[in-house]
Amino acid sequence: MVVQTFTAKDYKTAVHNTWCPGCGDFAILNALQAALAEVQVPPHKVAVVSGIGCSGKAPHYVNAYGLHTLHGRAVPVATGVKLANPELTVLAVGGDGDGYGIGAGYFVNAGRRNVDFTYLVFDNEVYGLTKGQGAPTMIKGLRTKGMAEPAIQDNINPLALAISSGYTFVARGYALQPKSLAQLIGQAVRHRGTAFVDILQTCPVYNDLHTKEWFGEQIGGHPRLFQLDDTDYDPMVHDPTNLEEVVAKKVQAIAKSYEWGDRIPLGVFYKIDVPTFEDQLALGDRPPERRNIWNRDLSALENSFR
Amino acid sequence: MVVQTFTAKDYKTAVHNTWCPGCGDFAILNALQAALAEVQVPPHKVAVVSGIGCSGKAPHYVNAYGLHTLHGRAVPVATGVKLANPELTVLAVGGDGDGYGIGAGYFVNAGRRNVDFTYLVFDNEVYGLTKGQGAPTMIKGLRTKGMAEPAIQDNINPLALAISSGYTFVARGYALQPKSLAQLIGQAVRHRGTAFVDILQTCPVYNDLHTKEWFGEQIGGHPRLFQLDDTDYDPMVHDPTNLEEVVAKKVQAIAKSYEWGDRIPLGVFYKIDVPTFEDQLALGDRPPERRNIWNRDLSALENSFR
Amino acid sequence: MAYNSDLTWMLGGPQGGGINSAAESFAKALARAGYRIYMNIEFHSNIQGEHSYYKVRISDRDKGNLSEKAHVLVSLDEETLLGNTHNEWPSHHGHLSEMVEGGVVIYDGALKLNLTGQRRDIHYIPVPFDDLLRKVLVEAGRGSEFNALRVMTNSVAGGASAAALGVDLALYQESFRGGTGRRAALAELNAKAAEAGYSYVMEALNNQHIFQLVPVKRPETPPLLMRGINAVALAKLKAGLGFQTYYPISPATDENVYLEANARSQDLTVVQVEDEVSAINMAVGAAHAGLRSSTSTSGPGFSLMAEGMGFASLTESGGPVLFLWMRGGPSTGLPTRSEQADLKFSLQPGHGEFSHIVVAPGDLRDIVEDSYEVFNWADRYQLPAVVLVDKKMASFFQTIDDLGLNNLPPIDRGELFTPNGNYLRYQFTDSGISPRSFPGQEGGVFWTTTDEHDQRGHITESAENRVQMMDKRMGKLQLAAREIPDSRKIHLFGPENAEVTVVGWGTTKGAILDVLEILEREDGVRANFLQVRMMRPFPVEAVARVLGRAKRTILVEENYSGQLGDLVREQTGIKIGQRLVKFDGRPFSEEELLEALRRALHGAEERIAVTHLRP
Amino acid sequence: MAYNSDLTWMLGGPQGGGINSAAESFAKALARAGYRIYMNIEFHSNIQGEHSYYKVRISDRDKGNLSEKAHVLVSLDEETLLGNTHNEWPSHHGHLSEMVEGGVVIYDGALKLNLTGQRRDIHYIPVPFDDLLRKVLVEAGRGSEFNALRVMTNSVAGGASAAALGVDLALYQESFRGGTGRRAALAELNAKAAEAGYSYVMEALNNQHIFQLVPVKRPETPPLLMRGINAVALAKLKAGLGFQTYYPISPATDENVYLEANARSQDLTVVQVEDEVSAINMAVGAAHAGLRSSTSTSGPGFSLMAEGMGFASLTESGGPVLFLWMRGGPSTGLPTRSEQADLKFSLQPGHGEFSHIVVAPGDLRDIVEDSYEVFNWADRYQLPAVVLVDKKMASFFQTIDDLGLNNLPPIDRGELFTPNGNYLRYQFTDSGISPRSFPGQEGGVFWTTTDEHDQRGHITESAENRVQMMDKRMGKLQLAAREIPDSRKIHLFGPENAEVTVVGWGTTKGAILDVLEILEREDGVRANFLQVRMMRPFPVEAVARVLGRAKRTILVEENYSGQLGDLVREQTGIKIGQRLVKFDGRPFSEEELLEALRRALHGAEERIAVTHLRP
Ligand SMILES: Cc1ncc(C[n+]2csc(CCOP(=O)(O)OP(=O)(O)O)c2C)c(N)n1
Ligand SMILES: Cc1ncc(C[n+]2csc(CCOP(=O)(O)OP(=O)(O)O)c2C)c(N)n1
Ligand code: SF4
Ligand code: SF4
Ligand SMILES: [Mg+2]
Ligand SMILES: [Mg+2]
Repeated sequence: MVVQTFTAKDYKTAVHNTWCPGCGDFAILNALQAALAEVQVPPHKVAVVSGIGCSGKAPHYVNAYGLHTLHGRAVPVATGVKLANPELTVLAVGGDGDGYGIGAGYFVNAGRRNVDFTYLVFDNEVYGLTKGQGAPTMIKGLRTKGMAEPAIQDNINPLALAISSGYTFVARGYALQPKSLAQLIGQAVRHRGTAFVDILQTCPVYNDLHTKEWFGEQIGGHPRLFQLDDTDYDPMVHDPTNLEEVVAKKVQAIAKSYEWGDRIPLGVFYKIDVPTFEDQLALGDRPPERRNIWNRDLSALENSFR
Repeated sequence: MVVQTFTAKDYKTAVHNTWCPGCGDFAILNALQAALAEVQVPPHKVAVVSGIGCSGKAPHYVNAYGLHTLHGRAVPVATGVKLANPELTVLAVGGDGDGYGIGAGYFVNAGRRNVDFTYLVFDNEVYGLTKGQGAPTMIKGLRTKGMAEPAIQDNINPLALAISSGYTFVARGYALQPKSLAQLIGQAVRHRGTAFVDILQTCPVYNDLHTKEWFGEQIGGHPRLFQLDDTDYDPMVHDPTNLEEVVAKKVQAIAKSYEWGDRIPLGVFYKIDVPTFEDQLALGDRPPERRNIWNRDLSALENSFR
Repeated sequence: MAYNSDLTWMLGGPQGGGINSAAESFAKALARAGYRIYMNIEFHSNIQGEHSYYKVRISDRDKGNLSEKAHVLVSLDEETLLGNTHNEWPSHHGHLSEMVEGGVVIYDGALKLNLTGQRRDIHYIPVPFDDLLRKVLVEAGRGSEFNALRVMTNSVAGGASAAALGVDLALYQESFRGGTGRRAALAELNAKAAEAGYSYVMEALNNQHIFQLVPVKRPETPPLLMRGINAVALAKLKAGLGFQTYYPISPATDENVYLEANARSQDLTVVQVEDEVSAINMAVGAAHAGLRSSTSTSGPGFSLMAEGMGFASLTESGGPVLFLWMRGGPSTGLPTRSEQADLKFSLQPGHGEFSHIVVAPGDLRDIVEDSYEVFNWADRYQLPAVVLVDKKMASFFQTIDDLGLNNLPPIDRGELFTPNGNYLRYQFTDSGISPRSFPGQEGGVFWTTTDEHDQRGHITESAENRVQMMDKRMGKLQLAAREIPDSRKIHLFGPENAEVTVVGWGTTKGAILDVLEILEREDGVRANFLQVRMMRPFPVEAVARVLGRAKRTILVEENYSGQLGDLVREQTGIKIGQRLVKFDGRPFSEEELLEALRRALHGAEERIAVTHLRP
Repeated sequence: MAYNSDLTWMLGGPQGGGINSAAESFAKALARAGYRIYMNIEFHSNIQGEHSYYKVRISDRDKGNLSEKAHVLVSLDEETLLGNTHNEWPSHHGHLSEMVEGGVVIYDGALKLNLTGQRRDIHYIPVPFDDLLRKVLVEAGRGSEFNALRVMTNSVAGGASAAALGVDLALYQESFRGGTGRRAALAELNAKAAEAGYSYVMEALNNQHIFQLVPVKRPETPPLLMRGINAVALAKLKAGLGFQTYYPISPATDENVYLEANARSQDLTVVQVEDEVSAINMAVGAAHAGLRSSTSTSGPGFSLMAEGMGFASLTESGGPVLFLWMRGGPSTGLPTRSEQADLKFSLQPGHGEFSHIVVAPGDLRDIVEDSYEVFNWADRYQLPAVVLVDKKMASFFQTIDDLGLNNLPPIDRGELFTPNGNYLRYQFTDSGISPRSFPGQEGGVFWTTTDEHDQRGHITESAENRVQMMDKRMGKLQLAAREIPDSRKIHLFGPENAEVTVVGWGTTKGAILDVLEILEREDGVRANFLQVRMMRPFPVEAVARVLGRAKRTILVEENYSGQLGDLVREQTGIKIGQRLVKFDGRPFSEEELLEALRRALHGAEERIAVTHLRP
């Protein structure tokens, strides 16, 4: 057993929390801190980067370098932080509006890049901080108490979108299952490459459809939420050079991601180990001060113009 | 038989064309004009909206209302045009960089909306007009003559992305098969809802990998490109209220979209008929002048503040 | 006892805890009773729990701003009274310091407060809101509905406030009557709840009114009690708005939500989009297609529209009209606070040189006129326009008798084409305006492009064409400057030959006008006020004329640098002598502005930064 | 025959048809021979086929701009000579009008041209480029390689040009020698091809040189022949650039591609991103994480960065440095043409009020200094910065002996933290600068947010904190204004007590300096030139000092409105008397500027718009 130098407490701050009482974000925050403790990365080697929204406030509550950036831009900023200093453990966090609405373009293109960071989307199906409008995961035809009319736009499928975009680790978690969520986040953090976790999050103030009770329901004797881990589902691409296996696993994961309603799978849907963007750029793990950039001799370059 | 009031010629302009000799865009343009003739919509009832790129110049060569807009913004602009005047036949056209790079966020979110227009992406795998950098459809590891190094980012799968985003008509065409492309565009135009066609396009100047010759190759006696129509593949969701069928057809289409290499399917991958965004807003077909907006009586609204 | 003609009532509590409806319903009751109201709310960028408060100024005459002082304060939590201590650096110490001597503090009796060490010159009255309501309900045989009807503690608080302010109870109770449906059914219960609160406080005050609002006559037609954000929406509807896009953002959301709620009945298309880039581009598409289109946002969203502004202007799309609800910047900044810091950006909101219109209404009446007429200008000059509004304008309520929606000029769509067989969308004309066609019209097929283009709308890099097209597009701004009368661009309030000229724009208007009145009355200072209402095209001559003969000039702005001051100097060369600025996200109060103006007048400080060190 | 010390050679042909390499290799040969070069290219936003042309000014002295006139014109197509007739409104009528009397036109003999009706005072020499090359190859026994070696027609054209310009053939041939590998192997063949062209033209001219370039000494070390875009890249590398993001856009692409090509060897991370929003945000992330970061774009991309600018500034990220390669605007505009129209936007590139630095280098030497030192300032004052460059600077080549990369001040990363157990990232200090830590450093954990924040970087809406933070951030701009010497902000060229002061910025510098020399020489006008090089913080006193004592002032800008003129007036109150503007996408030529200045001097026109009615 590893010696536990850090406990979840070490990743907490004393900052006054402004989330609503009962918000699912609290549980995600705890799971995130538990996951960091489990991975045992020192707080000062962690950077948590967020967008704007209720969820965007998370970094303030984590004892680690915290960048609470712009709405929809957590992913590019996290990419910049990681590429600048690959020795850091970087997490991007944000809401579903942040990630799949205004951030959709960055979401898609980050999938192509596969920089080594973890991206957690707090998916409450609404724009929380702007008072409950439907977000891109709000299912067409549904209407929460904050909405004037039922949604007339279709919802996206975040997991299928992620796989179509090239993500190398694609998972779904649930806020109110602290242990398995912490464990899932831990896996995501350990994954080398961009690890994406869509986290079903309750918003007691605006989302009165998919509530703690709804998620917790038993249907026909089965809990609505179940862990893929408990089935014989295998998310892993075992031979990344085997294109057939890659495609088969992608298709399997996408098919699985469409299961929704009475039975909702949680856990890792897809995972493949391939070189990261940094690997391909041969950046190594060097922080800025250890790059050979501070005293360049450019005479050869200059002379090439003679 | 319908009387042919309009022929492809009626959709042509005399504008000096600045595409490179041999560019696949010429063929797409012809197919588009043939498709309009086949649908028999009068030129002044058509609006062609494009982004920026070589492909973005297309509207100038079509005799129809033409809006050559901003890089990556063809889709929102086309949406605005169509919603303002639903009686128009609206087409958005643009490059793969335009649509899947800078436009990825709009691509995804348009899928959710299902406004009735056709979106044609001229997919040459490169940023043509900015001199051949790899675009989001450039396959990782490949390198064209315009690139300094092989691509280190993964390519997206446009069709899978479209389906994950909610598009109701998803297809793939090839520039240099004029008849079947025209026929495919015709189908797309007739589809009620957002119809998306990824069109494989040759760029003789920058893409020396996926050339006319490559696409035209026979492998093991079979042509590389084949029509789904010629197989027993059925893209159609027959009962849109049957969620199981919907999911099965989506998954089937996504699986099919991953077939690439020696055998590349063309044609319609997925199609579902559901109400459009306009239908749900009950906009009807009214052009601006026929809306009840020009002389509103607002006394009741005003008095509600007393 | 003398009557009070100008009292301030305040209500504080946690966000999401119901203070909005409590304050708004009480104010509405007073408005219907004949009082004139000016009220505003301060709140955090938060959903539930952070401190928020309403300040309501009640008078027998129109007021254009808030007073610093409060006569009656109703508090639903501890923080309203004592401040927030949960932060490493507490951001405030409660509102007690704002109370006038002898003021009345009413607080929820359920709170166990330690008020030792606090001011002793004010009255503290703990009122058991819940208990009083429960008693009323029990008496009415509806005790079991307590939870469902708990919102009625608002009426208890209202009654308590009426007592403290010296408002006639019957007058207040009257406001519950006359509704329909559920409202009517609850009228009597509400009246009883009000009475409970009223009696409780009167008892605590030994049946002696501390304040006594001057009696007023109940008007035949109650006035509107309205926020700027709704006035904007109504004016836009009147202007024929056909297409509105938005992405949620404070403080623009309320305008968008209001329009959305009325979309189907008003044949209006409202689209909630994925971001502000989409919002503006979709609106440009709709404008080209012939609908009057608009989008409403605040700073962060507007920053994302920079590219779209150039697109709209270069392609002469005739709109959209952007409503920029300014909030505390830069970046995400202070999302729920007010600032006038986006003026400069709105004048050049994107790369390159292009023409657009920028107006800045100052009060409800301006808002209606500007929000309406800017659509005419956008069509007439075929360009996009920006209306500068701010969080204060979004959230303040004011009484006004009517909006004048029926006295506006006719809708003018500008020059429209007639088919001639060779239609040129960008034809060179003497005026610089090329008649428009809209997609769908026969004979009107056009092309447009964000590249420089020829008269037909096709790309050309011809130098000659370039120069003509730039002259054409930029010339439209001069045309607009000539055609739009000065009376729509500036206002001069007060005597022509004043000792001092105050210069300002936007929502400081109400405060400035009220304060100048006080200055004249109390200090004998003859001042006038130059309100600049049109920012682009800038009324160069008109402003230069007024400032040229001004003896002394003082700029008032709610931003850091005094942006209008820079603009005036750039355009006229005139440097305004002194700048009073406030940039803490809270609008000038009457006292703050008065004090700052006095300080400016008695000294020669070039810049005075006013700060509100309260919540 | 007298020698010519200032000749202009021109090469025109279809885009993608090889004129770039032909012109650049010929110019390099002349530079190595000892001539000083200033050259620039005009081309369309197109890949293959549209008209493009290089103008190369060859002299024995440094020139800072192009001349209108051409002495020798080499044409590879018909359009170069006769214009484009394929457009509804042809955009030009060819370059023959630019030829000096007696000038030499060399064109591809394979073209069947009808030159009747064209100028008769110039020489037309059809040269069969292909045939001449084929003959050379056949003679060398390599006739079968014609297709592979066809690029050598460049050398034929070079030889032909040498003849027409009166350049010593041997001197030109010398340039082929001394390479390695394939280059060396082809040296003799190239020399022969050159000779073939040379002889052919000499024969056509009856062995009489029409022009004769003054002989020069071949320098020991050849000069650099360099574009601004490469000078920028080298300066950035020297400054310790660690992170560059970009999205392809003209004319910034070449800088990015050059950096990308050298990324691995320079330990530089270059990321081609999905759009400019990503470009700036990623660069901000890298800056916060401790790398010097940058992104390069042009107007449309910069418009998309508005939100990111506020983010960088509010969070004091210490960078990124943005290189804004201005092109013809607005919107997509004239993507491959030059304009100075983004100055105003760069000064307020986003909503709200925030501090950033804007510099505008004027020539290669300025570029190196500014591109380098702005990284020091970004770190020192912890803010983002913009370097204004333009398409002209991107594409012109000039000879320069060296860039002075080794004479730059040391790298200064500003104040860095020392762990003290209670680190505050945004600590209030006297200077306004809070020592920085970078993620990964022990004891340095910080938070930051785009909301207004406290010293620790946590959200607060406290009014008191707000005021202090605004003062801190905006104060850094004043600090920078104090610390950066005037010598980096403005330059005054020419006599202090001149009759007229020309005011300008950016790449008009070379033209202005050259033209003022001519004005003095030919017209006896004693003029000086105020170059404004730092735009924000604006050097108020320095500019006011110079302009305050100027007798007469003339502004020169390559935009529509004279943006610097507005800025000067806003900041100093001084109105520059006359404005010479050009906004057709083509830089001022020497003759145009000279003529416009003369016209200004002889009249009192407030605004003179200069147009280049050629291609
Ligand atoms: C450019 C921009 N547009 C809009 C906003 C306003 N805004 C703040 S949070 C938010 C949405 C939040 O929804 P989500 O991302 O789902 O996060 P949640 O609050 O639900 O956690 C929006 C639209 C903004 N801050 N910036
Ligand atoms: C905001 C913005 N960024 C960058 C550009 C430059 N640009 C013009 S076309 C283009 C890419 C074109 O590639 P693609 O969309 O694939 O179209 P293609 O030319 O291949 O048809 C880019 C990046 C631009 N016009 N606007
Ligand atoms: S609004 Fe919803 S998501 Fe936001 S803090 Fe409250 S409960 Fe949580
Ligand atoms: S660069 Fe490629 S895509 Fe563009 S016009 Fe030329 S061939 Fe076509
Ligand atoms: Mg959300
Ligand atoms: Mg492309």
